[in-house]
Amino acid sequence: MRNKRSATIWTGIALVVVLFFGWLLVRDIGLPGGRALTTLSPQGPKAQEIQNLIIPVFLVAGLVFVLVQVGLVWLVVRFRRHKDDRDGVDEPEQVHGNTKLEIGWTIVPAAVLAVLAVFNVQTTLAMDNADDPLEITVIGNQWWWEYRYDLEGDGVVDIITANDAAIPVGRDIVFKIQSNDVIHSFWIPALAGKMDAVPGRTHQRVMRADEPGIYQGQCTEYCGLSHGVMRMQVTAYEPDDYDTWIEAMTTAPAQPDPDDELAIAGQELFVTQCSFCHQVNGLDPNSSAPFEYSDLPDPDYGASIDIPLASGNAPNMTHFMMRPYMVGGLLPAYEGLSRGGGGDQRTVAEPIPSGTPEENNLKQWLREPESIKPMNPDNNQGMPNYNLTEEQIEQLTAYLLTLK
Amino acid sequence: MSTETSTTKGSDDLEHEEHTHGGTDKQYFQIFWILVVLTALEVSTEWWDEWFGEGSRPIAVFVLITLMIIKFFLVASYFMHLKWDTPILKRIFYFGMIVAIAVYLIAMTSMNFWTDSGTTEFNDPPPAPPPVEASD
Amino acid sequence: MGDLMYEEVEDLEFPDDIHVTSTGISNEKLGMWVYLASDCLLFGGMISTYLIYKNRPAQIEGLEGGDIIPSQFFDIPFTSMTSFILLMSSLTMVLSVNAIMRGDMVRMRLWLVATTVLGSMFLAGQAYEFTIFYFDDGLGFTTNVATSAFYALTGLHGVHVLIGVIMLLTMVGISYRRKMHAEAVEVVGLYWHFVDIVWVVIFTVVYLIP
Amino acid sequence: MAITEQTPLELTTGEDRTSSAGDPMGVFARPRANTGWRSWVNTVDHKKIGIMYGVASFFFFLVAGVEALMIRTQLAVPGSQLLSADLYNQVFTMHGVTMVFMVVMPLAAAFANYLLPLQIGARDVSFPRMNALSLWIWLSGAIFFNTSWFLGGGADGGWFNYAPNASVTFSPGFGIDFYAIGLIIMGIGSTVSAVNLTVTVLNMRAPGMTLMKMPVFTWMMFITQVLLVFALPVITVALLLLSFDRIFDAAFFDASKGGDPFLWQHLFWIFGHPEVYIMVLPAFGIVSEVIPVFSRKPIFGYPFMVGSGIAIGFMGWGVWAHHMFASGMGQMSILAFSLATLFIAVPTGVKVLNWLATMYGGRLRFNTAMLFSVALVGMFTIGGLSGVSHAFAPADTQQTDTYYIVAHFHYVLFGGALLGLFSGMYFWWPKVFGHFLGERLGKWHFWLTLIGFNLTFGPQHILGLQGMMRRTYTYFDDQGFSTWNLVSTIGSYIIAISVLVFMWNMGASYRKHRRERVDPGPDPWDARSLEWMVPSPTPEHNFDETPVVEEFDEFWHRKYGHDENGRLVRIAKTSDVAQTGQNANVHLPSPSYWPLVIAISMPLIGYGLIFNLWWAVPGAILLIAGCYGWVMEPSTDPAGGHHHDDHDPEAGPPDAAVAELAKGEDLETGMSNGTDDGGPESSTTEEAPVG
Repeated sequence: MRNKRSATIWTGIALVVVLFFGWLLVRDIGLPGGRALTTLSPQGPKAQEIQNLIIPVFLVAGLVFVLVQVGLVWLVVRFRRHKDDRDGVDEPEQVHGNTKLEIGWTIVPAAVLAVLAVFNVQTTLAMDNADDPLEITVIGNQWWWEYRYDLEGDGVVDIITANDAAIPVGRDIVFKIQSNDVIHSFWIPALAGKMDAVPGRTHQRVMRADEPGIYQGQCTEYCGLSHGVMRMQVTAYEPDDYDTWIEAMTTAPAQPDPDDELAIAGQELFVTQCSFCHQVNGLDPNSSAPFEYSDLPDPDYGASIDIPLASGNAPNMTHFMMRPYMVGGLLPAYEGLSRGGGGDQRTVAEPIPSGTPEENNLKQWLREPESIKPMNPDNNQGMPNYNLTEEQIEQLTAYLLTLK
Repeated sequence: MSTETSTTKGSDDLEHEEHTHGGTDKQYFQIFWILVVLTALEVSTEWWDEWFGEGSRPIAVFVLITLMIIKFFLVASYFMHLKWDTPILKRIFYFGMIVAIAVYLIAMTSMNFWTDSGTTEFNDPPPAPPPVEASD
Repeated sequence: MGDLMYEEVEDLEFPDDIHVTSTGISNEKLGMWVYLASDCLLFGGMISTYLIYKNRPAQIEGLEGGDIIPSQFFDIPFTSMTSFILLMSSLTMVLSVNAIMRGDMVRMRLWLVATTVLGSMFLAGQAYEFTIFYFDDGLGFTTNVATSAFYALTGLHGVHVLIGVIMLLTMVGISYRRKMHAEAVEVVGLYWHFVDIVWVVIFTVVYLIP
Repeated sequence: MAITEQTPLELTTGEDRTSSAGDPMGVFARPRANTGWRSWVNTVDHKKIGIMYGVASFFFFLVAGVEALMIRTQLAVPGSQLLSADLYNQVFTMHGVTMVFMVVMPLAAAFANYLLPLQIGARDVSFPRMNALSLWIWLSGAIFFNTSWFLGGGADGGWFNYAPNASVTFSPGFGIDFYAIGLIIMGIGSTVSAVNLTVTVLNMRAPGMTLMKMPVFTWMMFITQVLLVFALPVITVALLLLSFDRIFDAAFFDASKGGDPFLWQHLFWIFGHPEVYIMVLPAFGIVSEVIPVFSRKPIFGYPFMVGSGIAIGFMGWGVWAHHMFASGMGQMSILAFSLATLFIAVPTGVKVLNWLATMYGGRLRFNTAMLFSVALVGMFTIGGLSGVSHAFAPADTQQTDTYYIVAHFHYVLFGGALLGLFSGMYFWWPKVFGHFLGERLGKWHFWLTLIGFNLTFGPQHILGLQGMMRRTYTYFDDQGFSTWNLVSTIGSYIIAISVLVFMWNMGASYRKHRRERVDPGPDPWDARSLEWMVPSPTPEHNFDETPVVEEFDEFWHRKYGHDENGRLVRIAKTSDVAQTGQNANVHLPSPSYWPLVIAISMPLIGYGLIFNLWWAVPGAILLIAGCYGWVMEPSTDPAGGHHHDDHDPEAGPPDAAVAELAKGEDLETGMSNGTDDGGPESSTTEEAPVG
């Protein structure tokens, strides 16, 4: 009888403890602020549907969890052996089983799961629905993402950009996901689930943003050395802003100011040093001053280069400073953005950024790329360190900052 | 142990009927000739296109699969003694076979084998990988 | 497989001779069958790999070695011949088992040698086929995925045959030194027949169904 | 085998010793050391092999544990520079592979080897030499795999090693070659062991022990072995294709040549999912032994326990692609696998409820073994529930490859498998070593493990849902992952301390045992199954005479009966029903060194394939020599005690010993087919029936 009372007490304590930790968990995951990648703060319909599916599942699972843990504690306390129990005398009843009970607890969970399975089917089938979608091709590379926009659907690639995809608010977007080297996974948790980018295949993921803002993402399929810092962003603009962005991206960038000697020198340096891998529309290693930009990117740029690339091409730099982030979505390109994407940045979404560039980030990247992102340029994975002088870094930076 | 040789006393009395192995040489020859005929039939499908026209292709595939299964079971049942041995062996072996068939058919289906020979939409092949020197 | 040999065990009751195994089957034979069941999944994997890849390079433009597929070059009459030889070796194998079960060591040895010879002929045929593919038709192991899968599958089978041949030869050798257990021959025979039925499947699925 | 007038005693005295000189196969005489390291190296005794499995896998447990600490230390604070990304990737890959293939699987194999024959009332496994072979092959493969640390770095592709990241192009080091070949070698060992144990359970049961009278542990182990038999060839195919890609320039997974990375994923997970059950079912078996003993009640719903085990094993074959919900398979595939996955939760749930029902109404005695088992029930439930939550495919696209998954499978594999294995260690320690593990330190061990484990992996649920991805070498302070990561790291160090406590416990209890020997007796826990019938530690010949089984929980029923009211009463003293281990007249299988020879050849061939094919030559020669040595070796006694042809059983001891001798002979015939499988070096790559 002692057992009975202490069983109640301890079960109560267990219940409190379990509920406390449950609350801790729920409280913590319920705070989107500062957690740009959280899966539980959906911002678009697809992510919302997933949320609607998983919350009941979590509730059912939570109930079972509480029942089992609390029940276990109750059993442990209630039926523990007394010191004065004698073996062979105070023996429990030898129960071998109870078929009805066992069939019951086979069927009941199965039935509960069957009900949940219906919602599972519905949600799964709804994931690919898209209404008048905008198609954007995403290509995974070690360790950055390329986006290609074919605006008229005529097979001509109009915009090539990297790491930061711009989308209009309120429209379904179909991301056509491909890979150039290994398997990556494209994931913007606030907007939709992830989808692998598999070489040789094209997969799709539908998403829509309901509010403008920068949505953070992360490659989630292990893809080698720098997998951990392979980031991406999707920036959602109001439709007008989006048109502005398109306009800017489909125009060739302005030439550097002829008085800006630094930038002019940087441009030259870029052509001789960088343009083997990085495309600025119209420039190539064989071109010479006066340089001419083009308003159309060359989608085969990488293929024409005579360097064997394990990881395909390098990011298109034509409108480099249009992107809020650089270096594979890792470093902020403008002040006020955070490196980890923390904070509520969904308000920062200007079609043409006007903030103060983070020059130091860029310079550090040019000086020692491997200090920011682990790479293996010897195996053509990632950007080599060209041992640029400080002067050259100044020049290149000045030039790159003009690319808007 | 427990082998069916004459020295094995125990097993002899115990399982003599079900454990008496196999057929006679003559039976095996008969099975063999059946197998030969079936194989000949199988090989003949190679020319069915010429004889019966293109339309016979699906039938030929069906016939081939059927003959293959028959041959498989003939060899397994007679030459491998499954017909005579205790059913445990049959169950183990066919269990493995069925698992193999089921699992791989599902995998192949999932890889779109039946619809377009395994390819989904292929995007442009990526640039050729570099000649590899790093490791031999 | 829950009830596997439930009933058999009941039948046994309590045999006075306790060395009788629970199922009444010797360990070696049961072990061999378990292994063969496992091998089904090995060959199943290889065959599916080949099936998935067999036409693939030809269907995708611009792939290196893309328009070559092994099935263009199959010489059906020749392969039928080697298949027939392997089938025949199954017959000689089973005759050998029958011989030793009668206690006829001489015939057993004879049929074993015959099996070995037929198995070697099959291997020789396969080697010949490979050389034709390689030198005349330009099908290298690394030409494309279809050829790789073809060589991997038939090569794996060939290795099995080779191991079988070695086993049979060892068997013949041992038979001069020791008395043979009929079951030892039978167990090796099981392996040999399995290799044969795998070829029955490969011959149909790979060679005859294009 | 005919029974002659010779007794086994006469045989072992070596009445015919002179003949060994004249034996034409004298070079193949069997080793005879009974003591010292030789007796371990040559042994074919399932108990010694089990212990060696345990020791070796505990060593690798420490290795993998250090790797785990490196991972957690790196992730303790944001932006840590402790490990480079490259090293980190190697460390987590090696941690995963080591834990799966070199800790949990072989630790379960240790229990299986030691206990299966005892629980079914057998003298040994069906193929004792093959048993030794499987141990040594596994061990040489494991060592081979881990030497990659010293030969250019470990594998860095993740334990799942997805193509094409595993190709030479993207991983030019040797690590993944070691992964592929090492796993093939270990796979051969595991296949040998699985075939052996499957046959053992089917064939070697004591008279009267029908399948439905076998202990639950034996059942779960049996299902595990059957799963292994069918799952290992699938990974072997995948690894062969990978090796062809890496070593011989094939392109099975190279999309630019038409290869398909999905093929790897399918093959890997067809193996990989049953593998999960291979790792966790043994622990379920252990718990199903421990809970009834310390509840003093029979297992609740034995047929349901067995049936759900079979159902789990069977359904485990139809759910593999739930690891691929985000990989871009077609929607129909996703749906089918998602639904199948949901319902595999049912038999698992049945098990949990049956354990609870076993405890209900019992008289629970909480020593360390029981504590670990009860903890397993609670912790595994958490893992199971989080598992259900990603059976929902759309939800899984949010959760997969985040720390939520990491938390999930650690709750399954640590909270399930490892807690169960610890429980088994405390439970069977007296049976194996003849002394108890200390209870006081054991309780410390338990509580530290439980707290550390929950601190480590509990927060990872939260981290995962917050979006922290798996396999990341770092994170940033403004991502909001810092707090829980620190907690997790602290937890991992508590686990480390608990392992130290456990090691201290092992040492301390051994020293105590050395000081004053206290015989735990054959049946220290008043337990239920046959292994408790023999003295502790188990004598070399296991049973003096083979028990004849009439009921499930045979040993218990020999001790206890029911009075007229149906109450449990003791009907016999343990000392009356237990055996004394005094029967010296049992003929045991002779030791052999050929398993070791064959096993050593495999890594040599592996190094040859990786570095220079010529190096494979000595390996191949050793392999062939080993195989022929195996065949030629006389079947039983060293010194050619009875130099009858092994195939010709003219001499055989009567009674109980017959089975033993019979086994010796099995080897003979088994060997003739097994031999050959080793054959030429090329054949190492596929598992052949090593005799």
